Amino acid sequence: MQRRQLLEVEATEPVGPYTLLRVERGGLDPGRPGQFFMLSPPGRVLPRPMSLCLAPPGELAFLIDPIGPGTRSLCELEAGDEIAVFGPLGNGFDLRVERPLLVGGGIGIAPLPYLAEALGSPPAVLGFRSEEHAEAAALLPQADVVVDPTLVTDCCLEGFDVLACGPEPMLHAVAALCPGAQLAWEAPMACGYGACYGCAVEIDGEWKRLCVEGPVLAA
Amino acid sequence: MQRRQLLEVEATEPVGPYTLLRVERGGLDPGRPGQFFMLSPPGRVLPRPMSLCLAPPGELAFLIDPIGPGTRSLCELEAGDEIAVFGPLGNGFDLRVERPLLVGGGIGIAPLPYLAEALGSPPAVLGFRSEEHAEAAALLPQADVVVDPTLVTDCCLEGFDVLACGPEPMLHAVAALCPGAQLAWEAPMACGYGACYGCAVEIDGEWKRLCVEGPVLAA
Amino acid sequence: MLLNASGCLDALTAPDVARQLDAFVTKTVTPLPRPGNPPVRIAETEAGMLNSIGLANPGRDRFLAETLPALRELGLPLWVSVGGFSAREYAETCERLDEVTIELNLSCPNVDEAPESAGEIVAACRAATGLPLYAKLSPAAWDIAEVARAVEAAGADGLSLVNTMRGLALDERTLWPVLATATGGYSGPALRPIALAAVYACRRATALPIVGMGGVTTGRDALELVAAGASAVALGTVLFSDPDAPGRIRAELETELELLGLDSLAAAEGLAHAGGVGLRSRPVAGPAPM
Amino acid sequence: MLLNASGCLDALTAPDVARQLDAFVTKTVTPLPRPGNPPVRIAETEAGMLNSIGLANPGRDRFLAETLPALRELGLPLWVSVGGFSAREYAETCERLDEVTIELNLSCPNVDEAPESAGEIVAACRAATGLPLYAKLSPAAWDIAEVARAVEAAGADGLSLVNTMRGLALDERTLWPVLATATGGYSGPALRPIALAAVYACRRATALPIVGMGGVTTGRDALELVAAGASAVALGTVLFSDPDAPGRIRAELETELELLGLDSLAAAEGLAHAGGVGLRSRPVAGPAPM
Ligand SMILES: Cc1cc2nc3c(=O)[nH]c(=O)nc-3n(C[C@H](O)[C@H](O)[C@H](O)COP(=O)(O)OP(=O)(O)OC[C@H]3O[C@@H](n4cnc5c(N)ncnc54)[C@H](O)[C@@H]3O)c2cc1C
Ligand SMILES: Cc1cc2nc3c(=O)[nH]c(=O)nc-3n(C[C@H](O)[C@H](O)[C@H](O)COP(=O)(O)OP(=O)(O)OC[C@H]3O[C@@H](n4cnc5c(N)ncnc54)[C@H](O)[C@@H]3O)c2cc1C
Ligand SMILES: Cc1cc2nc3c(=O)[nH]c(=O)nc-3n(C[C@H](O)[C@H](O)[C@H](O)COP(=O)(O)O)c2cc1C
Ligand SMILES: Cc1cc2nc3c(=O)[nH]c(=O)nc-3n(C[C@H](O)[C@H](O)[C@H](O)COP(=O)(O)O)c2cc1C
Ligand code: FES
Ligand code: FES
Repeated sequence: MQRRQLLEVEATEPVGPYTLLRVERGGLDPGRPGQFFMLSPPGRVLPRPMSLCLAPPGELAFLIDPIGPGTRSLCELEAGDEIAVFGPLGNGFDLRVERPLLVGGGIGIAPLPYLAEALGSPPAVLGFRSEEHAEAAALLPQADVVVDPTLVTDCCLEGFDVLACGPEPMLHAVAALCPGAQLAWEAPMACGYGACYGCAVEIDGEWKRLCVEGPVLAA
Repeated sequence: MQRRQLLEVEATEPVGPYTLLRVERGGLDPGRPGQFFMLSPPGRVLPRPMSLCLAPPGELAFLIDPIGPGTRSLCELEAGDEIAVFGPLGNGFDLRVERPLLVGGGIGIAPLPYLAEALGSPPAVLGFRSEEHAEAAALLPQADVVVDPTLVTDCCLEGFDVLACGPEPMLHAVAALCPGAQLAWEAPMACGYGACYGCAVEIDGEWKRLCVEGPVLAA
Repeated sequence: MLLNASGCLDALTAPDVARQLDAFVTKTVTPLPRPGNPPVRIAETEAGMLNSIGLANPGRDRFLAETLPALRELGLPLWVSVGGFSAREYAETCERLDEVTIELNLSCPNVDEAPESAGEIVAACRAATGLPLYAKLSPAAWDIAEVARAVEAAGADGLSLVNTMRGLALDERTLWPVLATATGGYSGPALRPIALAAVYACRRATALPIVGMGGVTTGRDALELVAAGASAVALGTVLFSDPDAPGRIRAELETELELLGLDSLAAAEGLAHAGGVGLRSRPVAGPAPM
Repeated sequence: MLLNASGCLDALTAPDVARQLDAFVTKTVTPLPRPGNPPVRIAETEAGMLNSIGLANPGRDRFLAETLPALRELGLPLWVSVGGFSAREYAETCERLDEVTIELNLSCPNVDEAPESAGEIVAACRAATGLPLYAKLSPAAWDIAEVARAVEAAGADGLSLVNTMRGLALDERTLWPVLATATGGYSGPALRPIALAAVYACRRATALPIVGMGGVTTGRDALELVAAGASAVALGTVLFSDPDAPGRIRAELETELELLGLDSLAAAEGLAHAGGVGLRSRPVAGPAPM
């Protein structure tokens, strides 16, 4: 099975301050929600990890926050450009949950639309830094949306099987409230497939590779 | 006087195997025939020296042979792209000649159209490696054209004030035949304005900077 | 021959990538287990990357008991990269190895690497093992050829050239070092001219076979290291962006050789010392005095 | 403070470029005239360039009699780069200089550069002159901070960091070295992370003021060298592609400082050691054990 392909960009669409990058699916498997792909931004040395956001027929779509040279280069792609995509990688969310609640913070919304599809549009809570960022909530129409200074953890998360993705402080807060939550973490990654040991995170007192053991971990 | 500007490309046109790169003139002085400009090819670290080929009103035009990464990058420019151009640089041809004859070999034709204009379309002899290369002779309609194995030095050059540009073996042969000839030489150049000492050539037993003392030297 | 660069592939996690290689080189093994450095451990630069992994490895005992037997099952020739903090530590690990090629990581950031010291480590390991011993050198030496001669005299069977240079990257927003350790090892395309120069210089200084590495991204890059004097090429940073790189580079190498009219990679070995391909096409620049 | 890097500008040929600088640094002067190396002397690489100019210069006597007086007429502060093949040669040139800053090119390819030797050269020059003495070091050292401490102990007043690394490029068509000398000095953007690491390490090792250089192309690059510990920045390779670089980089620096809310370049000095700008915006990656 071919896991890395040069794929054609079908479109790049602004979603609030983010960009939805839609590429043809080629022969790639979209994988499980929470898994990620390594995308090679033109002109950069290393690829960048991106969660799959949506998987319309024949397509893979990624929601990208342009925060640095790699993500900016990805957001500048245009229809017809080619980009190397490698994946799916890592461990996604465990879908065997009874009362799913999706929790997203900022660009942490990225994996949730695909996850919502797999779970039959469960309830969701999204937190954003600003109204502009909150425009991305359009990708998850059923979600309750809060904007800073209100936090997702101000909402009632108890009694749910929480599946969360967002900035680290949010994940720590969610973990404290919901001991059984599944959390999608981030770390700088050079390879995404266990080759570089760059993505080391401390899990149960040991340094492990987030790209191999995660990115989704139980709280 | 501004000598380096970002200029817009007006067109790139194939001329046999070469490309005529036409850029807006901006505030630059086209200089004297035989002088050159440093063009910064996108994606490269160093600029590349190019003789001015033509100076239509409001334009500067360069004839480029794509032989390496820098010249290939220049030939791939498209109308609307921007390129940094610095010049005019070096010493051009001395136009105070009585019986001018232009002699060009291969891409050595590059400075001759602009030179011909300045001298009132004097006679010219051009040598090319192949019929395809000889298509560039269209830029100098009055010229006699020879194609390998015939050499420009097989033509009668004596009795003329020869102004020549071409590959080194040709220049040496011309110099041997015509002691008074003006010859436009080449050397790899990093800066084009005397800063790097990269273009050193031996002149009268001393190493000198071709970009400062030349590129046109008396035989 | 195509290898991975030490620390740039885990054959147990990605056996499909390892199987594209002619031999697999392990991450450097030290006597004691090392967790490695705290994150952030990697940073990208304009033409390369920095890493401060810090020789994270399970230590010699667990490596011998668990990792090595598992690696054997891949059926690939194995190279074990050995690190340490004294000649004795290196030698003790060498003593316990069998049926592998040994690469001595003499450029491990915590080991003093004056020529004598590199030679001493190699000599100690030479006394400890009959296995093939490659000395991996850093380009951060005033005269790498001198180091090469020292390790040759001490009994090395080959050279691995080069390890990373020390580099630093600052965060776009804060001007604070991106890596938790501040500086780290600089690898990738930017290192290529440095690696080529090291291979070229060591080829002239010794008769040892050379594994060339540093910024190889294409078949052309691999070919240039061979032309400069390497007989094998290792892939590092490129594996991170392209796990299919070994197969791709092998194919590109074939095309390059054909274009140049060379009938094998061996025919390209050392060509940069021997007059290049055919006649030198460019005449020496500039007007000769007449 | 913005300077040119030695060997990267001729103020007499291009006075308009030199006048954009705060001081002009001469090409390295050696006791005897040197024609330099045969062509080809320059080659471009993917992210830098190689040069093998070979310290072409008119020699000490003609430099003092002709070049220096002509340079004085520019009215710019002058730095004279001094080279040689023994400590005595360096010291003799220093002795004959006046009203300039001296930069000792300790990384001249033909001079042995073990720490003792760099220290010895500086000590000899210190004894010969009361002028400010900057020691210019090569990044091709296992531990550049050690060299920095040695030259500080020997009486240097400052450091110039860094000179080029040795590099090689092969011709596309022939696989023959592009440079007539085969290897040459590698400069330009690829060198920047190496230069940053050298400045950072020497800043921690000594109290000497540092002129940072290596691959500076933008105001941001200059700012990073200052944040790593430089108090002045020198422009080399960028001058070849952009003779307006000093003015442009100065303007870009202003913009960068404003963006970061810093009110002067001095406020940025050493910031990479001091916690960066404001709070570190990125939390340490990864899940902490809870
Ligand atoms: C498994 C996984 C999935 C991801 N999915 C997405 C996604 O769907 N959409 C998306 O926009 N981003 C996602 N990211 C984050 C994305 O990969 C990074 O933002 C990107 O690699 C940054 O590259 P850059 O060159 O743009 O910025 P850099 O120059 O690398 O970084 C810019 C700034 O952000 C900081 N930074 C870098 N990486 C991270 C990180 N991982 N977390 C927090 N801060 C960081 C840097 O320190 C710096 O201050 C994911 C990350 C992982 C590990
Ligand atoms: C004053 C001057 C004016 C010039 N005018 C023109 C012009 O009008 N049109 C044009 O097409 N070219 C001109 N040239 C030559 C042009 O500058 C070079 O071809 C170009 O710099 C090569 O860059 P590259 O990256 O494409 O190839 P490189 O990779 O630099 O070189 C490709 C191949 O050509 C060889 N080579 C490189 N430079 C030269 C050279 N100067 N002479 C001979 N061989 C060389 C290399 O050794 C290599 O084999 C001029 C050169 C000078 C000095
Ligand atoms: C993430 C990473 C980890 C590395 N770990 C080791 C190591 O454990 N031992 C070693 O000898 N070299 C190590 N290296 C250096 C590489 O083996 C290689 O020498 C260097 O990266 C240059 O090759 P490249 O430019 O192709 O990456 C490491 C390099 C990287 C990028
Ligand atoms: C063409 C050229 C000539 C150089 N000549 C000298 C020299 O004479 N003396 C010296 O100390 N450094 C010399 N250098 C090194 C530069 O001063 C500088 O240290 C190096 O190029 C790194 O800076 P950069 O990357 O900005 O070019 C030279 C560099 C180049 C590119
Ligand atoms: S990103 Fe390389 S090991 Fe995880
Ligand atoms: S090209 Fe730089 S001095 Fe002539």
